[in-house]
Amino acid sequence: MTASDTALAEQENREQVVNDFSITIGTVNGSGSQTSNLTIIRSIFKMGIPVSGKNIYPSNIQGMPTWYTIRVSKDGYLARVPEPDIVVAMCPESFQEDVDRLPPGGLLIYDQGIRAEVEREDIFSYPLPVQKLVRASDAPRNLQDYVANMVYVGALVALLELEIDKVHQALDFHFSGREKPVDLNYKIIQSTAEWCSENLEKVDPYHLERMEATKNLKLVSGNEAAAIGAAFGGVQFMGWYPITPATGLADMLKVYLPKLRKDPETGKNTFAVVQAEDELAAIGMAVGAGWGGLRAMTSTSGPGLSLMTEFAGLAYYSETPLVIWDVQRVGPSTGLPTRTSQGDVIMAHYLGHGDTQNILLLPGSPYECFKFGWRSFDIAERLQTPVYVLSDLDLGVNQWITEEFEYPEVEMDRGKVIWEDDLEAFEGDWGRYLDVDGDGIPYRTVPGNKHPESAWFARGTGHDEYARYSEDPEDFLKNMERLRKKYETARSLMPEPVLDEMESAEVGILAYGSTDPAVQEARDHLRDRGIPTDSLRLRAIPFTSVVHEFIKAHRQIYVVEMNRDGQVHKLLSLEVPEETGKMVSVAKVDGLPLTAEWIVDQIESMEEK
Amino acid sequence: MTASDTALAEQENREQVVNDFSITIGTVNGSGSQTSNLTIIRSIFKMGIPVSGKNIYPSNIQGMPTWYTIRVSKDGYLARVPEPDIVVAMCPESFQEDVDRLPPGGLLIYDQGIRAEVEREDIFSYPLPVQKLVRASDAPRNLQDYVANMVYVGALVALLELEIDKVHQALDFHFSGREKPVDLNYKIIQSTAEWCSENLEKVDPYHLERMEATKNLKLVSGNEAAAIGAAFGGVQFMGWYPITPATGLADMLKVYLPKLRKDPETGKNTFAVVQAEDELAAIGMAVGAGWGGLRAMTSTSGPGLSLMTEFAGLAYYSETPLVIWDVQRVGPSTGLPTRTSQGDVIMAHYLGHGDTQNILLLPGSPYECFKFGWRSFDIAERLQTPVYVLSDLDLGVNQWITEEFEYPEVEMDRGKVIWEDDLEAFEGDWGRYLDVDGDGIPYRTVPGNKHPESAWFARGTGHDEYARYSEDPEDFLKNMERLRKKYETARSLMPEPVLDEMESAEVGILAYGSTDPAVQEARDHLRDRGIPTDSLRLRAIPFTSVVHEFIKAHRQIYVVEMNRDGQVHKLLSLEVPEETGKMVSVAKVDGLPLTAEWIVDQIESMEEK
Amino acid sequence: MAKRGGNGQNELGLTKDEYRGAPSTLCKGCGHQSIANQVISVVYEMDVLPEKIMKFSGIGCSSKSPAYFLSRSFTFNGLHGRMPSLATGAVFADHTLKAMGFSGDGDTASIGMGQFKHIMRRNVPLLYIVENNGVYGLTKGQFSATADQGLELKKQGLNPYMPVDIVREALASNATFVARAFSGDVKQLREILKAALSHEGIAIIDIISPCVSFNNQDDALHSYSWGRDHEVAIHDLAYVPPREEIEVDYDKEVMKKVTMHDGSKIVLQKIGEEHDISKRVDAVNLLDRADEEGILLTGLFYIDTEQPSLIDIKGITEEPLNRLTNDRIRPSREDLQDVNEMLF
Amino acid sequence: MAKRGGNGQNELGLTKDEYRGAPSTLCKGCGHQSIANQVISVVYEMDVLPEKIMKFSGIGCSSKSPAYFLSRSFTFNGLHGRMPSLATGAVFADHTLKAMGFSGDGDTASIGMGQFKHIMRRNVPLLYIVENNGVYGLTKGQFSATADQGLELKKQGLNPYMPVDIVREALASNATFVARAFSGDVKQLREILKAALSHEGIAIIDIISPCVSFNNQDDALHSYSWGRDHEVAIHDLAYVPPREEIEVDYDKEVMKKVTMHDGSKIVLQKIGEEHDISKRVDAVNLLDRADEEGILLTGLFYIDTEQPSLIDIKGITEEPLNRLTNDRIRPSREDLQDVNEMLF
Ligand SMILES: Cc1ncc(C[n+]2csc(CCOP(=O)(O)OP(=O)(O)O)c2C)c(N)n1
Ligand SMILES: Cc1ncc(C[n+]2csc(CCOP(=O)(O)OP(=O)(O)O)c2C)c(N)n1
Ligand code: SF4
Ligand code: SF4
Ligand SMILES: [Mg+2]
Ligand SMILES: [Mg+2]
Repeated sequence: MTASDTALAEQENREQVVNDFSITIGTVNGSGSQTSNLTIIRSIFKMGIPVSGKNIYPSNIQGMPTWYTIRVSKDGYLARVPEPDIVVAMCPESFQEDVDRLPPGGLLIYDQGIRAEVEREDIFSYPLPVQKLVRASDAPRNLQDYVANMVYVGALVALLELEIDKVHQALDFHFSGREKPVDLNYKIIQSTAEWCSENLEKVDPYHLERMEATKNLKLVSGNEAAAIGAAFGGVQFMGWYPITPATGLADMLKVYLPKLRKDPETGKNTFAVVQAEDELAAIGMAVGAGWGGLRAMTSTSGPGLSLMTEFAGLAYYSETPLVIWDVQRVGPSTGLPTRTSQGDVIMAHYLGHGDTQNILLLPGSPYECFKFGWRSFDIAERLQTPVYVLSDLDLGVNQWITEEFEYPEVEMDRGKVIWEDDLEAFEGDWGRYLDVDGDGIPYRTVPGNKHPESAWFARGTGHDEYARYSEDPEDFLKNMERLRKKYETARSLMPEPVLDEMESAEVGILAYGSTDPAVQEARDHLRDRGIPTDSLRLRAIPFTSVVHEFIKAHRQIYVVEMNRDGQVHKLLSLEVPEETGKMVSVAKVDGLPLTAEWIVDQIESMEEK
Repeated sequence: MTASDTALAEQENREQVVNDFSITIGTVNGSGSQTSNLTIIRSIFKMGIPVSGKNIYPSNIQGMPTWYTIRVSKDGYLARVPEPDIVVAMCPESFQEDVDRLPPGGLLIYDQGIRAEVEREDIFSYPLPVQKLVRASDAPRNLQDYVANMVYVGALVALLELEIDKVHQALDFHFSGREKPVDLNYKIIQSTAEWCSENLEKVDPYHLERMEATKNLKLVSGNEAAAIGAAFGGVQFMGWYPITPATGLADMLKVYLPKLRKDPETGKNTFAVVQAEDELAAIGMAVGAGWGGLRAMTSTSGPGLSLMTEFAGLAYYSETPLVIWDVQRVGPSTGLPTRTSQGDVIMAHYLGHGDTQNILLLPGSPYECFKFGWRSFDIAERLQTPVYVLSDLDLGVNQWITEEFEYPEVEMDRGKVIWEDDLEAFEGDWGRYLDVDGDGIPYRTVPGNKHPESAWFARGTGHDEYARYSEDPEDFLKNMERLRKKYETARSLMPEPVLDEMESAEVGILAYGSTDPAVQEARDHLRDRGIPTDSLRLRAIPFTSVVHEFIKAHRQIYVVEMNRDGQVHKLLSLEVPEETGKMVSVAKVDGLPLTAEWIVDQIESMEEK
Repeated sequence: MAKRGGNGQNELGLTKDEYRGAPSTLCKGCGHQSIANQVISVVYEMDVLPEKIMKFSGIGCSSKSPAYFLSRSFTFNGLHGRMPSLATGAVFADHTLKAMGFSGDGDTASIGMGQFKHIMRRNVPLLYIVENNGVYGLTKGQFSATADQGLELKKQGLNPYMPVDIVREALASNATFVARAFSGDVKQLREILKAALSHEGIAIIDIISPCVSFNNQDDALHSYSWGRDHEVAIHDLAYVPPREEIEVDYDKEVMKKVTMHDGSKIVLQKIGEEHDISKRVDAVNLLDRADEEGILLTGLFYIDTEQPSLIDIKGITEEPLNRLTNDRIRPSREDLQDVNEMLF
Repeated sequence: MAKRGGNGQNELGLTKDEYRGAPSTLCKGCGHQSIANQVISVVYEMDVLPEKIMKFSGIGCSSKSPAYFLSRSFTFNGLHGRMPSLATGAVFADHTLKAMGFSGDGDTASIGMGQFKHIMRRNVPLLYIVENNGVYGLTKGQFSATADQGLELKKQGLNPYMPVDIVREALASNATFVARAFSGDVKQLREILKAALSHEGIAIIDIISPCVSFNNQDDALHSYSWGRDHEVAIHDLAYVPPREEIEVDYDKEVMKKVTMHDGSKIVLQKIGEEHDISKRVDAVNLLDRADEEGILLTGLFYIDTEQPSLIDIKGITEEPLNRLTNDRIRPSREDLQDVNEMLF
């Protein structure tokens, strides 16, 4: 009655598949399925099993197909896989497509309200009487559509042995302990699980089993981690404008800052978050605040970054510190606004007309989103320049496993800001753009300084070392050379890349950001196929000497990234021109996170040549 | 009485210097000196002598020092030279500085109202009683300040033998034949010349002498040439916003279009020029017009280009033809708004977030401004993409010698635009983004097409070949690959570089744009010093195979450009990575046009190594 | 009007279906959907060939909606807040087409404020619809610049800022056609749309269009129920197409007539007080009183049929510019010779 | 006021020279210069320490001018049209400072329209001066958005567009202090500047400020002579500093008093008709009549001292944010422990 007999026969002797499969859940967006999906991934996580979840959603509010893919991996491989082992088909529109995705022997759980029976006989399939189960529950009328999604959670409890107390824990977290919604949802999960146990015969090989692999770990999105990081980085001003997928960062700041950053004495805010009218204003405000001596930031995505170009140039040239988070989505133009990419690297690096060179930080995990969340301010204020943190939709929006956040190991670095007393020490020869220390970084004062010599005139026009207007060619040259020197100084402040070596590796993989899980998994497969690799995960531009050494030390370097043009490959080619012959671009962007499989295929085929 | 005796003694036996010197005229801006300066350079030009003029002016309307440097060169060397042989000092504020610029033996002409006598004894100097001469003239009171500048024109007539009938011709041109101003100015020039002949004894060696070197040539600015080119290119829509130094291009369009582009039958306009409220709107209008099937353009400079970033990405991705003139000035940020640079190359090439690759044209003379003025439309419409024409302040604003403009040698190419009848031929299978011909360029329809299948939905979001919204990864990949293919197709449409060879040259100089006169002069000097060179003047990006071959064929390539970061050097390194070892960046930007001397020094010192 | 061809065909022989678009992906009940439906009806009823229309939009749910109607009309769904400039350039391509712009309150009053104000100043011939729901629908419900001061939304908290009033802005900017409608009142909306489509210049319609997903609280301005309970029309507005005669019971006492450039007429029947639609300051007065009384005042606030449109100002050829053949846009060899001679 | 320290020193012991800036590079006779001079006088007379002031500007001749006064005040001369956002961020740095913004009509009404409108909506505590000459001075005289319709300039031809009226825009945007002045009428300008400097919120002053190089035709709005001949003040405005008493001859019949947050007062003496400066619609009425009569109406059009400023709205610490020490802006180890525990 339940699973297809043919498939059953074929798979009869197949081993059980424990904690090593991928689930794709197809639902209608805006229907509340996100709560169910999060409940599932969180429950698995609390069972101690490495898990990742990726939301593949349309640029739309309600009524379109949306997919959530969960990967469960006892080995800790958490990259996206191209096709699922299990499909939960709850969306009428994508139903057939979703069913077709399953490989033979795959498992299908579906709403029999959409289709009474499915044709494929090479898969295991369980129909769920969703409507009936919902009606039987005591969910109020107006919430029935919403809780319908809990039915498939219940099915996984019964069929995959998802532990129900973990499910309760997940619901409790999701609803911040509010009993009513927790109970409502829990009940229907429970009743569905019971119905399944009574009515479905488990014939497929897929199981979840408790492990100990997630102890002391957390499940969090990069945007939330970044917001927490910024809060501990002492952010004082945030100017932003809504845009997918960066909005979550501002949303989370608005959650965390009031909790963490009220002045204990007065209860007043030590920060301000302003929703601007657009991105030109968002960055403009941040530039004003950064110039004023505040830890200032803004967050955006591609189209917003484009609009920030002119202000980016002003910040670079007037030497104003601020932090710009670019949670990348797929461009060019509006592109695929709800899909992930690493397509803004070149743009961010050169953002602004004329000769600009910007500092980029490249977090590869929520842990680094947290860390760069605070560290970016230290770097920006030390260097008196905008710092761009390039996250992406996959990292920013999806739930990733992370270690607990560690308290910043160093004192806050406010850079070379001088106040009334410090100015005295200059004995009248302070100049805003004087390179006193030979590192290209001058000393700066900020408004409110009451020393009569503290004020200076900030501008985007040519200036001499005393910030006076100048069109003098020598002044211009000198200033630009100092800026170049400052960029060299920056190298010493950049987070070093993360290296990983394998025995007798001749080739290196150089990657960055959210592709890390896919890259690390690919390396294991490659090793198994006789191609051991070392890896370098880049975390900043400008590059440090470690990058040079890594490239020099290998026969071949594969630069893996999620864009069309191999953007970091290009920047590396410019950085290490003598080694371009050995650097190969492995680049692709189609909106989906890279898979290990694709990376393996690319590198293997090139190694075979 | 007039020239310093010491200098005289030292120089007594010196040869006469004929048609080979440089004059710097220091005046107060907004005082009308521009008319005098233009009169001088035009008169020299009409004497048949190769001449160039460069205006070094402040970002200001009235009252600040401004310089005009005129180079006279019988050999046709028209680049800027670092220091003048002759100084005309009419500006109180810069007087001393200007006098100090002269080398020993130099010639000074100055307003004795500023300083009665000058101290330097190693130069020839002639004081002019400017005020007296003006008062003596019959210029009306309110124009006396203005015509005061004509005094130094008169002095050059007397002292350098500037021919007075040519002066008259120049005035006549300047005032479009209006007798009154011509007479007024001419008279004071004449009376000054007479006064000089009577009161000054010519002791210096500098002379002008009639030549035949400018026959059939014209004197014109790049902006004016570009406007004429656009008019002959059939420009139909121009959206712009004032900005130095691009404003002149729009100004000239407003002069030429009403003359050239009224419909002969109806007297109505076949074009529209709209001054937008800012650059976002200027390019937005041009994108709308280009999409609508018009030959559309906009012009701007650095800060405006920054603001155009988002629309640039939309144009690239929606495949909308338009032409964007960037008359470059010195950035980053507001920078030196009245000084020249080639600093926007990288930015323009990658303009837009996500993976973009833009087409750049690089005119090196007013003749090419004219030519690319029309040709850019053919390229943009053929490729259905924005085309960036990168001029600069020196080329755009200053007067350059040019050959007469030649009528476009080819029919206008409107690209793959299809109308009602053409659509029939597609038999229902026309798709806006279908690559029918395998060149990456699809067919397009434009509004007004009355075929019921002609309409399509233009957008910046992901789309399939039929312009339908799509988030499908395959559609996205395919579309982006087609765009890449289109970029490859572009190579065959680019203007080829201009090559020049010298015997037994081992090294090549690769340059572009307005640096050409300096480069060519430098090559002669280098040859004289034993370093013969070949040269390639780049005229477009993407690069063509000629560029590859040129690089391959030489031991060393010097890439000369006017920016800090060696921007074309970078793009070349990415294009020809296997040859980066031999490519050396010779780059500098300080606001002044490069000099041959500087190029020689750079290359010579590197060749010596 | 319409149904004259039989089988539900209009005078052009087109059925209403031929005015539809792709299936909508808006939320069920979204105010924007109702506007889309009315546009379909109006264009169909006015016997306008879909190919004679161009549509433009920015970014947002409202701006997405042009995909869901008139798929036989050329459309450019551009950038957030930049619909006006796109449309300004495009109207020069073929000025014989009708141009319609669709925008949201975020798109127009937040990021797009500058372009919104300037397109009015230029009197670009464009029907400009602001689908106003007080929030950014597509990015999940943040306050837009038209959100009421004091509005409280669950996820957003309280809005502390004064709202932008689209009608006031249009009046301050000398727009030549300024109206407000409510997407819950389709009868009036249709008439206003028709009138606006006949206007030769910029026609601004602020349409209160509830977002059922993020801002539809009964007590708040942008909701259906508030609109239904508080809508007051300034007048009863009827559109009379060019060829039709105004019905016999036209009463000059209570009725006013405006004749449009295309010969159509707008007939306004007094409801409460008289409102002179040719006086901007009267409109401002009305708005102030409406704010005080807490009502949603709808109707045509102001019209000026005298100002030249941008197309007139630029004096371009009768024939669409994009149809001009190469020889008409490239001057002759002789012309170039003349230019060469004119140069120094 | 002032001169109290003797030797031309004010109460702070500073001479007027200490309020000056770099030598001006504006054209001789430029209206902007006169504004610069009045700012110097006003700040000096009000005994404000220059270090307690921040200045902001965009790009243009007007925006350059902050270099020519108050060189002891921190200044940011930013981007064209973007002064408002720069200032909005910066006022959070040290909200105890007075913030002054200087912009031009091109800077504010053309490219800057969006930011201009939105800074008013947020009631950012900023004295925002528009030095309005109807043209782009620095780029040599093109029409700006405030140029009168029909204005004809030699190089530019005729302006066909309706002008943006800064005061109308400010009223439509609910700005909390809205005034117009004329840079040729320095007495009134000074009083208005003082009043605006005492306002806690956005204070918009539209100052007609002739460009002698490009737009100073006798018969045109933005010229000196037109201004001199056509200026009509709504009222006689006097600023009374916090500590001073209003002179005895204060007559309630013809005088109105507004008390500002800092205790200073604005005293308005009726000239012609009564104008209620708390009613926006009255101001619009005045403007309409002024346009009809062809006069340049100056004075304080509207004031609202009740709306909270953005600083109030955001509830930030009394102490300037940029003076907070590291320990006050980085939460504790324990806080991070709590956060870790709160995460799933
Ligand atoms: C430059 C840019 N910034 C931000 C966004 C993200 N975004 C998309 S729609 C939108 C708001 C739309 O609001 P509104 O115009 O009111 O439309 P609605 O969805 O409410 O109909 C925003 C901010 C974007 N697409 N582009
Ligand atoms: C983005 C950008 N576009 C254009 C310019 C060129 N520009 C400089 S000043 C100016 C106009 C200034 O006009 P206004 O604000 O009225 O100032 P005024 O000079 O008249 O005082 C323009 C367009 C610029 N600096 N930046
Ligand atoms: S989110 Fe709001 S505006 Fe968007 S479609 Fe849904 S109801 Fe309409
Ligand atoms: S050009 Fe006009 S605005 Fe600029 S300084 Fe001169 S007079 Fe003033
Ligand atoms: Mg909205
Ligand atoms: Mg101006």
